[in-house]
Amino acid sequence: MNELARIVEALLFLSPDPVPVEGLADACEVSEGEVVEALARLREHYAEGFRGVVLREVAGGFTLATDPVAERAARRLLSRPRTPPLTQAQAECLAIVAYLQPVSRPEIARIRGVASESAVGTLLERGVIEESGRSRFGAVLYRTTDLFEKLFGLSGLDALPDPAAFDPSPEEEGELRERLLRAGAERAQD
Amino acid sequence: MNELARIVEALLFLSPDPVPVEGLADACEVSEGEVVEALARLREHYAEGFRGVVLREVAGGFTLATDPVAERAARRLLSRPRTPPLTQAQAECLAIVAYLQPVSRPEIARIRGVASESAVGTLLERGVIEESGRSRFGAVLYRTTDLFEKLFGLSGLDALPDPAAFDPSPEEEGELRERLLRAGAERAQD
Amino acid sequence: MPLRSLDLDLEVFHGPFDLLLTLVLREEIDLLEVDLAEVVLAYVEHLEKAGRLDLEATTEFLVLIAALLELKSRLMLPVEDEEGFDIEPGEAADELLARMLEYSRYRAAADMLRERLAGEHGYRYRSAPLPPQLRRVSVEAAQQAYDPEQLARAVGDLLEIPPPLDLRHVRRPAVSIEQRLRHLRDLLGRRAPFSFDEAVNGADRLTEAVTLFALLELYKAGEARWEQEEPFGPITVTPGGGAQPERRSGEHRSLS
Repeated sequence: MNELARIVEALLFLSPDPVPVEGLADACEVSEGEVVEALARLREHYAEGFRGVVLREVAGGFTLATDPVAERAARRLLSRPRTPPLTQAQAECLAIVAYLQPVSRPEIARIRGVASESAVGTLLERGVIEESGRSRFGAVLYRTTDLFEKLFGLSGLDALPDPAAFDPSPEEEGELRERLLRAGAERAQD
Repeated sequence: MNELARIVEALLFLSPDPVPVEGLADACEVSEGEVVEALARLREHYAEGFRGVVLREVAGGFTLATDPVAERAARRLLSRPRTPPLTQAQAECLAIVAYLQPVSRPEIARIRGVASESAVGTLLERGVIEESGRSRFGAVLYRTTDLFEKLFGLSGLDALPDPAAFDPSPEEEGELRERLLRAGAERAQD
Repeated sequence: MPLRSLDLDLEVFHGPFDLLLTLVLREEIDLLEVDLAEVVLAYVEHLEKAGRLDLEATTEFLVLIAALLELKSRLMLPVEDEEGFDIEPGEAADELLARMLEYSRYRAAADMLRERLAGEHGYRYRSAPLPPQLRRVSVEAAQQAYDPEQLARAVGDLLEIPPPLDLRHVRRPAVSIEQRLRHLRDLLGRRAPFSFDEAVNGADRLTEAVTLFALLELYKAGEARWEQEEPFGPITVTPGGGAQPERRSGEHRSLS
C-alpha cells in the first residue's frame, strides 16, 4: 500500500460520513485520478470475504463498514439492538418517496389508498426521509436522506432499479382488467 | 485472515473505546487464548508503517487508530470550518456582534425585534462568535473570533466595511448602537 | 386529528377509515354499498370533537374521499350507454385498473427495499467521536468564504425604520349590522311577510350581504323565519315566534 492509499484509508476510518472522491482529493492535495487509483488499491485490501472490514461506495462517497460476518459478535459487544426491519406500510411510503421525491403526504396517501401519517412519521423519526420545503398547496414535501442511501447500500439515488421493472406483465394486467370488467358487468345486471 | 480474526477486526473497528481481551472473547463466544491468537494475526496485517490504520494496545485494551502519516490530510478533511451561506437572521446577528461588540443577546433581540437564540447558537457552533464575559446585568456578552476575521477576509475589526454606504437615512443623528436600538424599538411596535 | 383514529361504523364496514380504501381496491368491499356521506359525516364529527384543524390530515382525508367518490360515481353510471353519457362502459374499470397498477408498482418497489435493507443488515458503520486533536476547527485551514459587505448591508437593513402604515384606503364600512337589523325589524313590524328583494331593494352587494347576515341573526334569535322554494328563487321572510323585544338593546353588541 503506498502512502496515498494509507492516508485515504485513515481518512475513511475517521470520517463519520461517506467521503466523495473530490473531498479525498482535496484533503490529500492530489488529483482525483490519484485518489481513484488509491481507492482501487484499497479495494484489493478490503476485498469482501477476506476481511472483517469492507470498502463500500454509498450515498455518493466511500466509507468503511464491517462485514456481516461480525454482526452477531458486534451486537453482543455493543449491545445495540438491530435496527428493526420496515413494516409493509413504511416500506411502501419509503418507496414512493424514493422514486417520486420530493413528494407530499397527501400524494403518498393517494397512491397507497390509505392515510400514511404514522408510517411517514416513523420514517422521519428513523432519519431515512426528511422535509424538503412545501408544495404550492402548502403541503410538506419529503425526500430521502443520505442515511437512507447508507442503510440501503445505494451509491446514489440513480442506483435504484427502474420502477417499470416492478410493473405487472401485460398478461397479468389483462387478467386484472378482465376481472374488473366482469365485476362491472355483474353489477349492471343487478 | 481466519474468521475469528475478521470478527475481531470488525469489533475493534466499531468500538469507539479500546476493548480488553475478555470483552472480545465474550463477544465472539471463544476463549481468551483464541482471541490472543487472532490478535497476533491481525497485528501482522496492521504492522505499523504499512497501513493508514494501526493496531494499538492502550489502556488495558486493543484499538484501531490512524497512523500519524494521515494527520495533515485528516485535519484538512475534518477540521475544516463549515461555511454554508448565512441566512438573513444569521447575517443580522453576526453584523450586530461585529459592529457593536461586545454585545448581549437581549440587545441583539431588541435591535432585530425578534428573539435570536437559534441564529446566535448557530454562529457560536460555527465558531465565528464566542462568549466574552458578562454585562453589568449578568447577560452573556458576545464578540467575534479570529475565525470570523479569516472567513470574511478581514485583517482586523477596523477593516469592517463602513455601513454608511448602506445607510437608508444618513441624515439621522446618533451613534450606530443608539440608532440601531431606536430602529429596533420602532419595528417592535408594529 | 390523525386519520387513523377515525373509526367508522357503516352498514358494510366497521373499522378504521385507513382500511376502507385498501379493502375497496382489493375488491373485498363493494364500493357501491359504502355510504360515503356517512364517512364524511363521521369525519366532520371527528373534526368537531378534536376542536382543531390538522391541515395535513384533512388534506389527506379529502384526497382519499375524493378518490372514493370519483370511483363510486363512475361505478354508478349505467353500463348500457344512454344518450347524454359519453363515458365508455369500461372507463370505471380502467380508472380502477390505473390506480391498482400504480399502487402495485410501489408495493413491488417496497418489497425490493425491504429485501435490500435485510441484505444490508450485517454492514455496520463506525460512529466514534473524532480524536481530540481533530475536533477543533483550525483557523489556519480557514479561507475566506464570505463577503464582508454582507455585514454592512445587514446593518443597513437593521437601520431601516418602517414607514408608518398608510391607513387612508381603509374606510369604515358604510353599512352596519345594527342598521340592517333595525331595517329588518321595522319591515317585520310593518309589512311582514316581505321578500328579501324588497328588503334590499336595489342596494349594493355589500348591503345585500350585511342584510343577509342580519337576517341570519334574527333567525337565530327566533325573531324571523324565512323560506325559499327553490335555489335562487325568491326568499320570503315572516315573523318568528320567539321575538324578544325586551332583549333588543343588548343582544347584538358582539357584532358591533
